[in-house]
Amino acid sequence: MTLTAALRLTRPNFRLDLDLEVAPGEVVALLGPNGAGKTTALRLLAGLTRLTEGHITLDDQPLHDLPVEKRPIGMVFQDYLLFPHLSALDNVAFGLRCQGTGKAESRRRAFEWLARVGLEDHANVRPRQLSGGQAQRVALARALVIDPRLLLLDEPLAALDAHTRLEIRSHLRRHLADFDGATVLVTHDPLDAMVLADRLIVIERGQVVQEGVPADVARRPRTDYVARLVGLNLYRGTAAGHHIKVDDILFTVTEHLEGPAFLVFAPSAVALYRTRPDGSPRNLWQATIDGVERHGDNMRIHLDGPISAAADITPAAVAELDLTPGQTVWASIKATETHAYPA
Amino acid sequence: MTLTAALRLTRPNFRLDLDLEVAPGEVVALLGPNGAGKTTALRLLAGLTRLTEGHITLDDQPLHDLPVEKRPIGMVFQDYLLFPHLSALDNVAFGLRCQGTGKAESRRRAFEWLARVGLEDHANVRPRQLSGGQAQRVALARALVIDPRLLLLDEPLAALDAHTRLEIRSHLRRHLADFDGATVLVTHDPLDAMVLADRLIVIERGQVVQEGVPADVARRPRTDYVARLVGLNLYRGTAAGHHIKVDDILFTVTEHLEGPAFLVFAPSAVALYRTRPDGSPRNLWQATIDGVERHGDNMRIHLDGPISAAADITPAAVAELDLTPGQTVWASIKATETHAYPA
Amino acid sequence: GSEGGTAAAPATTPAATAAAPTELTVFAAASLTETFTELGKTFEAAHPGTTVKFNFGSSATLATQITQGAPADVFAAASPATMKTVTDAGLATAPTVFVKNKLQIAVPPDNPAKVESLKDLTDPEVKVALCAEQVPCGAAAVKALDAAGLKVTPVTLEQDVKATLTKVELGEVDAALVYQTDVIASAGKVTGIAFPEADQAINDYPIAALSKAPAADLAKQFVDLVLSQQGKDVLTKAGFEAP
Amino acid sequence: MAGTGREAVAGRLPWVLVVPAGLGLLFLVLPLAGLLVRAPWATLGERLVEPEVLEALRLSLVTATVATGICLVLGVPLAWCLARLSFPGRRVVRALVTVPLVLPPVVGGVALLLVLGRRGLVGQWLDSAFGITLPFTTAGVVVAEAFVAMPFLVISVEGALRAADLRFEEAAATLGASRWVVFRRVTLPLIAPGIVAGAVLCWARALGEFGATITFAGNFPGQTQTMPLAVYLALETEPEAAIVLSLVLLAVSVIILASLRDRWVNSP
Amino acid sequence: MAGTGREAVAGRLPWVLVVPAGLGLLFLVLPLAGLLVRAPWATLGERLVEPEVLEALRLSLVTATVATGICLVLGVPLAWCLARLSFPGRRVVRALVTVPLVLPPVVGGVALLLVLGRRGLVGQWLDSAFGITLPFTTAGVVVAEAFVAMPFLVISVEGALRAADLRFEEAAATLGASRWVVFRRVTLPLIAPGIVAGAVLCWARALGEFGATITFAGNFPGQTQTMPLAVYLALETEPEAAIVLSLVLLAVSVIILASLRDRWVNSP
Ligand SMILES: Nc1ncnc2c1ncn2[C@@H]1O[C@H](COP(=O)(O)OP(=O)(O)OP(=O)(O)O)[C@@H](O)[C@H]1O
Ligand SMILES: Nc1ncnc2c1ncn2[C@@H]1O[C@H](COP(=O)(O)OP(=O)(O)OP(=O)(O)O)[C@@H](O)[C@H]1O
Ligand SMILES: [Mg+2]
Ligand SMILES: [Mg+2]
Repeated sequence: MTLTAALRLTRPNFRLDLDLEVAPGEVVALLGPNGAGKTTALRLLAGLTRLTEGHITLDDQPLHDLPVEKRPIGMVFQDYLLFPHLSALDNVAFGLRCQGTGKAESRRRAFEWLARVGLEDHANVRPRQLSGGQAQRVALARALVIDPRLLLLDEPLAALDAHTRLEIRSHLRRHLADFDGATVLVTHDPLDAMVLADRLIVIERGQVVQEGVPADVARRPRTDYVARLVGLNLYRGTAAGHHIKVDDILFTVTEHLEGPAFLVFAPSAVALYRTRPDGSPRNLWQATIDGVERHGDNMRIHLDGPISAAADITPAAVAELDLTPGQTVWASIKATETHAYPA
Repeated sequence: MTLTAALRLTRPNFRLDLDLEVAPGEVVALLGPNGAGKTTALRLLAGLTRLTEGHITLDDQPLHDLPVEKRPIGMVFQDYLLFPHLSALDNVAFGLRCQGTGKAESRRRAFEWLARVGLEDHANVRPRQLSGGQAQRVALARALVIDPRLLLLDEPLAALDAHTRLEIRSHLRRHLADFDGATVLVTHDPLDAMVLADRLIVIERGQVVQEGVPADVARRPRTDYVARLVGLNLYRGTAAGHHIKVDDILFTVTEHLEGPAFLVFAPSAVALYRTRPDGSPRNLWQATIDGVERHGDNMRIHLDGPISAAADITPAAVAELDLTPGQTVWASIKATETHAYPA
Repeated sequence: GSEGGTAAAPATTPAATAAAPTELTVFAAASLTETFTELGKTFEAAHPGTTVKFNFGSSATLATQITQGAPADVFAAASPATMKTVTDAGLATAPTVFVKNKLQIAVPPDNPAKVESLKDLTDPEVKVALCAEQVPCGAAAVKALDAAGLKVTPVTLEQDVKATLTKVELGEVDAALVYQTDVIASAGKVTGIAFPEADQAINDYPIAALSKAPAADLAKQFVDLVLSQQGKDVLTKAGFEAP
Repeated sequence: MAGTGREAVAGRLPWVLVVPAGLGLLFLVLPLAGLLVRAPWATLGERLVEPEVLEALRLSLVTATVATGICLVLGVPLAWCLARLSFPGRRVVRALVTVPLVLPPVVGGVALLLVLGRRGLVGQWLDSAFGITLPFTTAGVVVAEAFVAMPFLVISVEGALRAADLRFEEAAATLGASRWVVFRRVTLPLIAPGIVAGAVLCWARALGEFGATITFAGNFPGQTQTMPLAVYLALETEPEAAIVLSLVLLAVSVIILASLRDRWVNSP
Repeated sequence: MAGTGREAVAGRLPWVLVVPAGLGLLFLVLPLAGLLVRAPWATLGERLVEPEVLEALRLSLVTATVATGICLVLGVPLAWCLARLSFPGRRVVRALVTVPLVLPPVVGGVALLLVLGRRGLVGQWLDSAFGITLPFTTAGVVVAEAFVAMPFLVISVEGALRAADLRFEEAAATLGASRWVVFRRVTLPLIAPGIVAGAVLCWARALGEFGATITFAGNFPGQTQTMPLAVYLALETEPEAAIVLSLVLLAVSVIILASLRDRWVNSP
């Protein structure tokens, strides 16, 4: 086990309580809403904030007593924190110089990394003259060049444009694949998390609410936050055989379950009707339209009613059904499009 | 016409040349790769950077001669720039106070806006104690509360978590819908651009490369950057009737065109075969696998060869075909899955 | 009582005008601090309702202040040269020498260098402090040494006699040439050694009532007091010599 | 053990910094120890009740505080202009600001007399037009102290302004703040530590000011005789008393600074 | 017309800042004008070639520069400790640093004598152990100047340190930089403007230092007689000469500061 950490922190308005195990070479993504404590967790791991309680062990070595600079870490900050008085190249070379590498060699390796993030042309530029995304790439190179044992990434791709993001993401992936240390990645972007991480830890208000491999988390969200993140409608109900009762609605599902259970389905699987349909779908309820917005090529309809749900339908269908907020519609979902699992 | 601007700026390594017209109530999104000049364009509009040449006219009033503080603008910076010595509430109230609104009234309205962005609990908190996303929401409220005639947003949603992003996006949408001023929005996120903007302007290296309504830009990208942004493979070739010749490959398409033309298709529409298939797809070529990466639930295969392309296939298919980098495969695409338009 | 400001003097502040008859301003060299403060008390006792304000400082500074229009009535300088600046500017006439001051060799009480005469100061092993030539005690020291035909290499040329004395008190130097008055004022922290050549290098202290004095009468009376026997008693008690 | 002010886990103390710091402190404090050893403690109580001493102390505190106020009002805007405006001759102006720093204070006093004295360039006009004479008045003490102390404030504050992040000021401008509002509501609070440091230097310099004061304002007890002047006269008569007076001035100022500065410095 | 240093479109000049700034500048510069008017220009050339004047000028520049060097070496670490370490008694230490600011310089000189003089607490040991005596030597001048000028540096730099963004230091620590490396390679460059400002104050104060120098180091031409001492003595006999000497000192220092500071200040 490379990294074992029990992170406990108490602030007047906030408590963090997070147990973390990251195997060598594994990438764990911390997901969570704004203010959940993701950055705080990274700062605790880095030693920038002192643990109220708990411990951090890396490669069987206690880390929590070491000062920041002795920890074999690399960190990318949410707002980059490039040294304003150093060129991009010297920013990247900084960590190597701290490790005692010679000036020429440091610069050579720094330049190599700058080139990897596509900024060889900006080697001699001061951070002030870099665009946001360029700055973030320099910050990434700066953290990676020192070959850390534990890599801490605070939203490393947030400011990148779609193209660069793809590229840097695959660079990052490749590097992470070669990398035999532990990586903890904070991100908001489910795609980043899915692509980069081997395991997800979702925290809310400082507490772990779900943990697992990305596909599993994506298929079986356990909180509203996760459900929205992966774009599913999530409900908690009571199962009895192939039926789950959510509020007053009885859903038929394909799984056989007993007791408290979760039920999910995709917005795109929801069908809407102006009048009560007479078809095969058994899961049918009456809802009020709360809002309509564009969502990619489709329109997303927010439904209120006994349960609230999102439904994605084509703009043509919206026009045809003449859906407007406040209107009452029938929503239905096929049993085969639902997924249920124990709560 | 609310806003008419001809923005020309020359820097040693960078030239910006951008003509902009934004109608009252219209939202124009500036898209472009890192370093394209998006932030620079906003700074020119705000008066934070001086035009080398050109003009800015808002509501028939020349704006380019006005100092920053006299321009009726609201701006959200890429890195927020909340005043560290003021509470969140006072940050939001700042602009109102500058307009001469009384202290109590300013705070009341500021609090209203803080509540709208879901931060009523953090009114008295200093920016240093806000998480990244919380800070961005405060910045947004600070710019919106002063009812600007021209709203300048530099990646207003970049740091928000998926849930908040959705919420703030719809708040923003609603506010922008009520808003009769012009809005210029800089973003990397195609979804944000599609949802929020009435029109997109794509710039690269300081020059406009494409302009149009979101759906049009999404369907008919004209540069690699835009194509990647909207997730399509894009090629430039020469059309003759239902055929387009790209490099040495002759594609059959449904459209009838003559002369230079663009051809696009989705990665998910590409089929891969280990041996030359004998089926109906007419568009067939031999490619080398350059890389494989997870992409959502599927795997994305990067193909090299006469033309480079991305193909999305299921993990099961990857395993079955035993695809590894360096291998040669046959790629095909149905004519009905392509789209062609004049270059 | 006395008359107010003369016609030649520029208008004084209202406060000054009101207070003029009962307020006397004396500019005096810092070395006169103790004696003049005492004489001032005597003067106030003799002139009920009158206050004497002193401005003690370096004679040169006081002279500059007076030439720049300071509202002074009496100027008592520690050297004829500074008084000359004032008389040259036409601000005082006929200064009178009211006391003289004589040099002594000051040594620390334990006299580590065993100094006994002026000649001992020429020994390079003896650290000597003198006043700078520009200030009266320095000029006097030069005169005394010239008279004795001796050449002394001091380690420092101090800006005033008190600074010179401090060096002896703290044992930084083995000997210094200072005024007799300073030796007396140091109350045993230094020992004074008189030497015959001192008589050739006596420093005169002139005093004058200023011609534009706002309180001319009082000024004259104060000068008279200083020159009186009563004044002499106070001054000689402090080690000054009568002229 | 020492730790950082922040929440971070403390590392090894950097002796290469702590050792010279200790030496520096020793260098500043040892002479004080010398004074303390030498001071005639027996007479301290008696000194402290002398009305003249209290008067001089009060005058010193009042004039230094007023002078600091004047320096803040004139000096902070001057620092702002030097840091934020570009105008022809800015280099020259910046160099001129340092003049009173280098001028020996006594010469500074003479220069003030030449300009503001009763017969000075401006002074004679002030006198004839308004009946104001500055020399030999308490106001004159304030002028002399302000003249000598202002550069300390201007230079400290200019340094702070240059180090401050301009982008906050840009953000304020986009919110409609005029330069003055930006200055008052954004710049000032952001550079508060720099202003406090400058004001402390300025106040302390004014409190210890001697040469320009005695030359320009004279040495009248109760009116222009500040503590340093009293110390000077005491040196003429009884050096021990001078030490006691200095220690009194020291103690008072150190107490005031220690109680005020920590509050100001920690507030933002 | 004036404009901002940045690329932004210039707004209306904030007169509420520019007017007091102008007044402040006038206040600092007018006395200089007085000196210039009064100076005996005829004799200037003749003064300038006097070897003693040149000697005093050289000595002033050398000692002030060396003293500033010492202050930087000891004072910057001290400022760092005050700003970045929290240890019991920090308030007291911070207050003690201001001591030499408030101490009248002559008393400061006496205090130095009491400690470092031939019979001083430390001085007698220095003398017997190493045969080092500081009073009446050029080294003594440097000590006196450093003692008086160091607080200016310490307080300026501490202010700059407190205003600096700590998070850059955190970023450096995560890259493996020890506190010393953080200090040298991140903190120092970031607070360079503050250090320059502090060094300017310190140098100028050392250059103008008079009381402590003459008291501790004495006054001997070529060895301990700096310009302010020469000026003071000249004031005793020929005030005009004193004005000329002051102007020479001023001109030299203003030229040096103007040429150096703009380079340093603009570099980061
Ligand atoms: N220095 C601080 N002092 C006190 N409270 C803080 C501090 N920094 C953050 N907080 C609070 O701690 C909580 C967790 O903050 P943190 O920055 O870890 O959130 P986050 O998960 O990184 O959010 P985001 O996604 O918005 O960056 C928040 O409630 C925040 O307000
Ligand atoms: N202050 C500056 N001085 C000189 N060059 C600059 C400055 N700021 C930005 N640049 C350069 O100008 C170009 C445009 O920068 P800009 O910040 O406008 O990019 P952007 O489109 O906002 O990028 P991003 O998406 O990364 O934020 C870049 O090449 C950048 O390096
Ligand atoms: Mg965060
Ligand atoms: Mg940008």
